Amino acid sequence: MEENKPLDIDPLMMEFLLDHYKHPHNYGELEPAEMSYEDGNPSCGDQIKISLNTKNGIVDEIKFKGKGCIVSQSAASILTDMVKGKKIEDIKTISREEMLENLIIPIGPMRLKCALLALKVLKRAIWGKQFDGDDEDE
Amino acid sequence: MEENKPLDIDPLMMEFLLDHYKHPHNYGELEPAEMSYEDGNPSCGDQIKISLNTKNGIVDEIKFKGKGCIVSQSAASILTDMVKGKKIEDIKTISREEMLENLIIPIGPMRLKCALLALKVLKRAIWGKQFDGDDEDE
Amino acid sequence: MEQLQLSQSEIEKIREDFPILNRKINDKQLIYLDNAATTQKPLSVIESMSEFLKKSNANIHRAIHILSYEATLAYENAHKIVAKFIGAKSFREIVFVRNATEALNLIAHSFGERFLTSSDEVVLTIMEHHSNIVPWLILRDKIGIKVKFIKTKEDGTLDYDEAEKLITKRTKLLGVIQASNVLGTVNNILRLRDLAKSVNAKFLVDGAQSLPHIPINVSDLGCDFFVASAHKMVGPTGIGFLYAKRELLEEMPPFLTGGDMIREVTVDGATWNELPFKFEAGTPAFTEAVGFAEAIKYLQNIKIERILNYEKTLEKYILEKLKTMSFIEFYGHQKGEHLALFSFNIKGVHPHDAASFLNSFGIAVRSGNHCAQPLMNHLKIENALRASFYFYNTNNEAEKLFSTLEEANKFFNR
Amino acid sequence: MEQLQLSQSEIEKIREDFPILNRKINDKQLIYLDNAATTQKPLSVIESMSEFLKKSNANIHRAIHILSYEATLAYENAHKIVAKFIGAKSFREIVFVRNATEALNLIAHSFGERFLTSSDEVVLTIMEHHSNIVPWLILRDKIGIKVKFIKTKEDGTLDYDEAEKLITKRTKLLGVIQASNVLGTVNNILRLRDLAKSVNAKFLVDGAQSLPHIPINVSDLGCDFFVASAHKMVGPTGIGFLYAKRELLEEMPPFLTGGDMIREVTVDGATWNELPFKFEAGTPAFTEAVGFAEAIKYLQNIKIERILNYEKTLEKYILEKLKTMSFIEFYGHQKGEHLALFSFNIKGVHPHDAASFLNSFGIAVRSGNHCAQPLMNHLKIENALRASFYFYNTNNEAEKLFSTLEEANKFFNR
Ligand SMILES: Cc1ncc(COP(=O)(O)O)c(C=O)c1O
Ligand SMILES: Cc1ncc(COP(=O)(O)O)c(C=O)c1O
Ligand code: FES
Ligand code: FES
Repeated sequence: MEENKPLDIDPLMMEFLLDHYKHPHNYGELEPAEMSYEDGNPSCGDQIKISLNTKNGIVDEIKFKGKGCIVSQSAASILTDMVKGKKIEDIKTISREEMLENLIIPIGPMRLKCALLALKVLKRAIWGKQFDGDDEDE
Repeated sequence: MEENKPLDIDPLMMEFLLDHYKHPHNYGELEPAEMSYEDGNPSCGDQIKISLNTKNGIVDEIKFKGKGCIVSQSAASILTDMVKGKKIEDIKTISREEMLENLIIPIGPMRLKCALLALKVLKRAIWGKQFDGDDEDE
Repeated sequence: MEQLQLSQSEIEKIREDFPILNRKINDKQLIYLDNAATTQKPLSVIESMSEFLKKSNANIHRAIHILSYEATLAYENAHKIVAKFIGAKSFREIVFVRNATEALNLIAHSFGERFLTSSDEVVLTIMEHHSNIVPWLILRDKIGIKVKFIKTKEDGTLDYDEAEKLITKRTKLLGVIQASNVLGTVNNILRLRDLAKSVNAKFLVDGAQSLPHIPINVSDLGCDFFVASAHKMVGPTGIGFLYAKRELLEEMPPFLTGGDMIREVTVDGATWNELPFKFEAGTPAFTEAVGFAEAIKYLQNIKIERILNYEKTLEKYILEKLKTMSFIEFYGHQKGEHLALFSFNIKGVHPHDAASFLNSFGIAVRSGNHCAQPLMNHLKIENALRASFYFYNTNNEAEKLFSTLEEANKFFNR
Repeated sequence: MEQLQLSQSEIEKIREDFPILNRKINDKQLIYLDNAATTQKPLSVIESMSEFLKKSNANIHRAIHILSYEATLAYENAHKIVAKFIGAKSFREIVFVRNATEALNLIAHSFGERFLTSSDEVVLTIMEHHSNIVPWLILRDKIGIKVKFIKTKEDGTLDYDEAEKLITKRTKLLGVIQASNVLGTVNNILRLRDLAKSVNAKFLVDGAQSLPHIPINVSDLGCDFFVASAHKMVGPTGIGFLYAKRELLEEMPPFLTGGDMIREVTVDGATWNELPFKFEAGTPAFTEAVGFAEAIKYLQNIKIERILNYEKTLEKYILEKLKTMSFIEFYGHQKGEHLALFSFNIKGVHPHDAASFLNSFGIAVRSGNHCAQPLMNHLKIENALRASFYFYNTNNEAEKLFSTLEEANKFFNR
């Protein structure tokens, strides 16, 4: 087997996420909402729901609700910040890498699913179920 | 794993069996026969049929027929010699070891089934199917 | 006279047999507490397989050459070693499969097909691992049997009163986990056996978690089926076994079919080989059988009784400590016998976050639903941390777990 | 530029990778010619597994700790390596099972249950190994499909004219062995594929004997199913795979059920995990997956094309020689492509006796019906010797086989 050097979450660095977790930005639900989607990680049961309204093709309002681990919930907090005021079209191009970079601290591979759940939910809220955010590993 | 020292059939020693194989004793079939039985080794398809008649509880006539490898066929030739004139009762006590000894040359474990087929057939001819000669290894 | 308890110095020596225990994680010494998922392997097990591959590797059965003979002997011998280890009457009652899961599927398919019809009921416990639930639910959907579950009481033990009610004349099989992989509870198997026998139901014991720790004799136990996996008892992956009473195996139809398990094949049909090979289709995991046999020898050398005693002491020690840690919510361990296996949560902290934190300090625990969702639902927990100990774990390691949990609590719950 | 043929000196170097080839049998150098039953393993494969067990062993999936991550990565990576090796589009199309036999059973059960009804027909060849016959006969007995067999002609090749007649609109699956484990014949897979596709039947290829020797690309081949075993291609026992097109796997119900293959379980039912894990119930043979990946790397390092070329030369050389040995009756090798695999008998000598004789001289060949009784019946032979070569075998070893066969003939037929 090759030598793997898995990144791991340094607990001290986790503080950055912990702040978002304890004081989430954009928490709540928009009603009515132009677009919304809810999904979870089946392996842990954690959930995120994102709802948003647009104006002239731009994200006008966005909120998230959910329960789960620090990584998934803080990622949702960070992602909703990221896209507020952005063109819907530009959200399509947000890559997994970009999402991870915005979490600031390196995310261990066992927590990738946590870190990327919010992005998947957001993209599905906009482009529907056919958007398959999971299958990068072919 | 433990070190196994499997005995093997030395081809030069096989000559003894080869003689029996080429010139089998007691070859043929008794008709009518008081007792007879036919069986085979399923894994190779080889067959042996033994038929015998008794007088006063003693093996009076015995014959075998079959097709198969040198070991199985020569064993049948040797076994039928062994039991001719013996008390039926005494056949019950012929052990696998005794059979093997009478083949003179050491029999490798992969050929045990060959070497013991005739004995099994003989015992079943006398005591019926419930005699389970196979299951020594429990 | 030999001590019935493993001494600290013996444990130290035992630890040297396990190369992985020297591993460093983030410069910290590995503390491996995920033994209920799979255990580590002693060098003797690892080397028995490499040596086999370097010296005797050949396909088994039906060949005349010596390598094949050696492989066949080793393979059949492994059946005998397992048979003896669990008190089976004959090696013919031991069927090698990939793991406990395959053994349970074999039973549901083969026994189910031959012996069950739509009016029959299968009773399980709510503690069962998914592998002893899903095959029965599938069978239910296919042939219409009913599947019923014995619940646990508040104190984490099985509700034996409910069991008495659920088990009726319609019950054709009672399937129970001997030791829970979530709560550590060791169920009262004899009591359950008597319940099954009182209605003439077959009695199936899932020994995946018990066999590594508890002396078992299937003949005394009087079970009809017993299953386990080698990888949970210092043996290799890729092999586990089904024990079943011979009469049952004789009557059950084969499950997987193909080479080695047949006697004769024509274009019209086939007849079957003798036991246990009737159930072992294709080239079996014979290298793994060699490793499994070596694993059992390793355990026997230490003695399962002594392993159990040592782990009992460890369990008591840990339990006392957990009770003093008010930020910990733990499940089970209230009444009756338990393995040194603990499921718990740091209050207010997601177990995956806690597990990440522990991992940073070299401590490997599992977090999740432990393939026992019905039990988790019943207990009303979604996920939990699980620390499961084996005989090579030490008090020191438990201490390190405690102090790191305290750190984690301070960090997450400030 | 690299030679497309393996040179004698390369073979010598390759042989050093295989520890068992140094083994002595009765003081004679082992000559291992039973490769169609199982192949030997290079040190790199053996050590990849011991190293894994010493460093990264942990159960895969769903754990946060690093060992489990490493094990999961290695396990998933092995799927990817197999996928790439056979030209599958995605690792999700690779299901790990114990061996080719289990893969074939999985197809018969899961595909059969979902897609076949009593009016349907499955067409096989008379050359199939029992593992691609018996599961279909069992299915026939259960749901009433018809199973038909394409025979071989006098020259040992498949009767493609008969195939055209047997394959009709009722044919729902055509299952063929790519290379015969008795005759060495390499079947015309593209022609058979076209026949299957002309009636919209699924096309199943048993690659257990072909994949070790012949470059395969399942996408080019256009098959729906492809199966093989690691142990026949310098990999470990306990692991093999099913390749199937993704759409098919999506629609097929799971076969074995239990842990790891589910998404959610309640007492009422279950939903399934994503591919390929939906078909991989319980703790898989992850150590063996590491060894299998290493085996494929080993073969890729040499290059399958060069292995094939070398073996072709060996095949021709042996065939020429066999033709001159009038006391030998051999089967097949008359027309078309063949592996360096020969079934034959010394006239008038039981193959088990001949095999014992060869064994005394250190030569390991198989003797028996080779789990292909329908073919043997069709050829009207009961048993045969089989010498099957691999790339580590040499001309010298073939010579030794010839001279020992001559000795055997002299001894038995004097
Ligand atoms: C053509 C063919 N298919 C299938 C098999 C079965 O392989 P396994 O025993 O590894 O399942 C074999 C093995 O001999 C074979 O030769
Ligand atoms: C109680 C119990 N039964 C069955 C299993 C399944 O074992 P395997 O994954 O080896 O098939 C497990 C494994 O976690 C278990 O804990
Ligand atoms: S653990 Fe569930 S999303 Fe992180
Ligand atoms: S080979 Fe069939 S009895 Fe000897």
